[in-house]
Amino acid sequence: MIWAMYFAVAVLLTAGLYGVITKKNLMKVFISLSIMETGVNLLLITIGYIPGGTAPIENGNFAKYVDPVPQALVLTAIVIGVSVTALALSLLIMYHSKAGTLEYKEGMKW
Amino acid sequence: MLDIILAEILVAAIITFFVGRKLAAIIAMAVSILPLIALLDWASLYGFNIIHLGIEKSISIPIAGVSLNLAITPLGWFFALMIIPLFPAIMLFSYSFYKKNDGFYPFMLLALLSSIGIIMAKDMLTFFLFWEMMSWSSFLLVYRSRDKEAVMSYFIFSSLSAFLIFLGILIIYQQNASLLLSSINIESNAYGVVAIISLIAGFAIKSVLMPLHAWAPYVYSKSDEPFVAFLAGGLSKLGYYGMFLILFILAGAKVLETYFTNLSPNYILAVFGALSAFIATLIAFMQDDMRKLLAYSSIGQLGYIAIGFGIGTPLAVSGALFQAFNHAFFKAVLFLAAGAVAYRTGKWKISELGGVGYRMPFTFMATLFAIFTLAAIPITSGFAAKWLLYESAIDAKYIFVAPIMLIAGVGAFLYSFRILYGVFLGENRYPNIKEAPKSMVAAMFILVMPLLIFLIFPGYMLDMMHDALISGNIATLNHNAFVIETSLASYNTIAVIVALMIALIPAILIYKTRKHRVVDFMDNYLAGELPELYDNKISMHAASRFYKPIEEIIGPYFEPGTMSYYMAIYRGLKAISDAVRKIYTGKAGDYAIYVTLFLLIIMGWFIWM
Amino acid sequence: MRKLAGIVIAGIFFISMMMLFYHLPASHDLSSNEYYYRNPINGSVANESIPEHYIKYTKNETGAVNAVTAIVVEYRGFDTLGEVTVLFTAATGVSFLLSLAVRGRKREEANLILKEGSKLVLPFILLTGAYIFIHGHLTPGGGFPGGSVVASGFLLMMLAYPKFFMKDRISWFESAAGTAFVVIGLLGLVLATSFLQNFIPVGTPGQLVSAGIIPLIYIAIGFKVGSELSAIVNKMKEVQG
Amino acid sequence: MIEFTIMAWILALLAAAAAIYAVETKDLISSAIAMGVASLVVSIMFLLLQAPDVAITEASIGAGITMAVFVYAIGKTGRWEE
Repeated sequence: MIWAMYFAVAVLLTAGLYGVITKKNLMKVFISLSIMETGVNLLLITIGYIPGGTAPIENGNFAKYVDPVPQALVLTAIVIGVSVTALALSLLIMYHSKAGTLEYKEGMKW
Repeated sequence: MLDIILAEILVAAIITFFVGRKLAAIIAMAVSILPLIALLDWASLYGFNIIHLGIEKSISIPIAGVSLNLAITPLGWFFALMIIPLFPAIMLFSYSFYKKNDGFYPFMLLALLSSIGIIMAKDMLTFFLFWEMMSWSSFLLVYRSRDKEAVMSYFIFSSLSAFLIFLGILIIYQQNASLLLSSINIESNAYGVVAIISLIAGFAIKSVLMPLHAWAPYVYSKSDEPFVAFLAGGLSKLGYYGMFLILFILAGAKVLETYFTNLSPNYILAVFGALSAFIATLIAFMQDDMRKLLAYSSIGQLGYIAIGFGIGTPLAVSGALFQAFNHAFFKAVLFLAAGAVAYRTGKWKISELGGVGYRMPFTFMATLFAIFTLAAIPITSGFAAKWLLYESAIDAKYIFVAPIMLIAGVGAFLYSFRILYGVFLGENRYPNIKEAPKSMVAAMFILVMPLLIFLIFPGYMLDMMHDALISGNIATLNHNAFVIETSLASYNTIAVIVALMIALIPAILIYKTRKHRVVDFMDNYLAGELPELYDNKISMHAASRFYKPIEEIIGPYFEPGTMSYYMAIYRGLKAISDAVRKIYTGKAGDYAIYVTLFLLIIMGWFIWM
Repeated sequence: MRKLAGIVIAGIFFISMMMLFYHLPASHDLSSNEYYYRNPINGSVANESIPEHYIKYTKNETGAVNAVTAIVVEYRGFDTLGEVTVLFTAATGVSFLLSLAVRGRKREEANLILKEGSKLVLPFILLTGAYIFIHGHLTPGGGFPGGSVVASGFLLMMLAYPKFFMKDRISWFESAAGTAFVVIGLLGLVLATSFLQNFIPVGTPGQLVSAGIIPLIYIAIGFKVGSELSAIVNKMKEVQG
Repeated sequence: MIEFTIMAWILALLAAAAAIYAVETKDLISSAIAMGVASLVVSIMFLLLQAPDVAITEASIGAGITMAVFVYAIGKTGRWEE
């Protein structure tokens, strides 16, 4: 199961990276970044996973828990991620209303 | 006691931030009296039994795990004697100079506090902390001028100075594992030499030695005069305090001599000082702005101190310290006088001033005496100091330095004459102004007093610096109150006075017997030449380009100015930065590639390790 | 050309990523040495790893059953305050940037089924969100998940009713929640010893009213996240392209 | 546990397919929706990894709000990538 997760992480990161490198549309770049973010979150949770462990919630019969620290980290990271994405998109909207396009052009600095 | 002094100045700095201008000036003056009293008491340590209160002489203040070690050293005491007395007088001056309290007094008090800290520091860390404090408090005072060039140049050069000093301190710490001045022993290897040179360069920035002086003309000519009086008179001496510390007390001069066996780096310091004195003097008498003239004059006069330190014989160092002391007082008086003139007339340009001395006679008298000292007219203490310096240069056979010093000495008279005639005498253009306020006049006369004392008793000055010289392993000169004996000749005040009297007799006779008439200003002897108009004023007047022929000969050589070399460095750096900036293409994809390559390297490292 | 470079770099990245995962410790045992806590300052090594400590002592120390909640609110409460601040800053930035653009545009109405259906579903979504963040210390969830669920409920309303508008009340909620967080933290400073420290009796773990200040703070965070995200989505919707 | 493993592989392939589609398609709306699908799949993977808190958050934010924000932004700027 871990290897399925690692595979998913690698594909998500690689796909996002490929999008960021090759795409010229800024909206596409941000979508790619969002995908990479999901991949990173998945990677953190996967590293914290212990085979055979249960969710870190005390339920009386103590067995084996997964690591709660990455979960706490990712929990906030997701919320921060969406707000920062929204900020970036509002910048894009402003840029679009000025420039009329989102495509990369030579000489454009951003 | 020392901690009480520092604490009261700090508290007063906070209080003066909130009170009105007059109260602030009085508070600032009052708190600077205590260090002055303490200074007189500490004099009993070094041969002058003036008062004896039994005040503590050293202290360690623990702050945030670091202790600030402060103590009175002979050298610190001597420099305190030339810096601290300026302060109450300047505060007295600014009592009526400022129209409102807008941050002048708190930062002046902080500057005083930090200069006390610098000259009393027992270890390099304390020294550096107070040095930084002095830099930023004086930076904020410069910032009050709101002049872009002044603020930027002061900021950049202060940062450079702090960087160089910090570098030197770090190297010294690396060699000694201790920052206490008493346990520092600079090794004679490449690191030690780099430390010494960077420290001296850092101090030279503060004490406006020639290639590093570029900030001074802007700052001195644009900031408030009371602050500039303290900056030029007091704070610039801190650089020479540091140089003395490094060169003589920490034996840096000997280290340099042993490291460079075939070349005397001290000679280079002397040459820099001589060039500073010579070039700044030449530039000074081309200036029209009174404050800029005084600024270049400061650069020139401070150059003499570097010459003395560079020559390094007992005669030269005594002369240098004497010159430092004189310069502190006469330059403060001159800047204050410029402030007083501007306070009444609102003008700084010599071509727009004239005849101020008729209406402001006391200001004129103080300025006159200060200028006599500046130009080293015989019998003033300035003459004694320069005498020692010239003699030492001749004695040490510095055949390049000595003639330059002599020419610069004449030049000093030329530009001081412009101030005297162009500002205070000549055409009476301001018939309706009043004498400067009493507190200003009082401040200037208080500052003239020490110069008068050492005019009559130059030996006392040597008494005061005796212990400082001993602590720097320099022999002292034989002297009594009136006579200083040197290897070539001896300087005898009484003989000089008598000689001057004798020389004055024919002058007085000529003045009395020769028939003279008061001529109208327009009634000048044009010798057939058409009066050339310059700003609607006739060009023959001293106020407007008096040294035009000299200017036309030497002016072109100074046309580019030192700032242009710094600008060339700036342009070079900018070109390099632009080349580096080519990496940043502005494409998100490119940045992603850089980041990925970096990550790949790290990952590869992890995988194949 | 660029596409080729992208494929090559991404391929190398993929391969080295997989190789890196292969080198990760195979058995994720918390007691293996690599998880041990080493003090970076004096080099001392603690007996137990941080996750182990959290799992063993969370219940006794904080009274919360859910270890993730305990970490987010109690052990790392100050970080959470910072994260909430980032959220607030981002929301402010969005609202500032989009207020520069012209807002308001006429949209066509959604169909009847969506409108009536969302009206029906909204209370349940809000209830679920509220349940999630009130029971944050007992069951999976808490302020961040609950707040986002609430925000998605409002998102549904915005989709169904084009004229649905959040008004200024939302910023009132947001600032009240943020203030509550800080005030609870400061009360910890006053009543206990440090900022965000628990000053209420822990109670019986497993009860709804237990775990000291954790439910209070998580409710505040829930309100804050919910209103903040709703405001962001609302702003994005209102702006004219 | 074998069924979990099979499920995980199916989910991983789904996520991979959604991510690749999201990057490759020229239609930005489809791209954003594919990204939301990938997020949703990943949230189920969080559940498999015993992280229910994160799963709830990711489901509502990743699949809901992020996608909505993207769709709104695409609506303001333009649907098609050149």
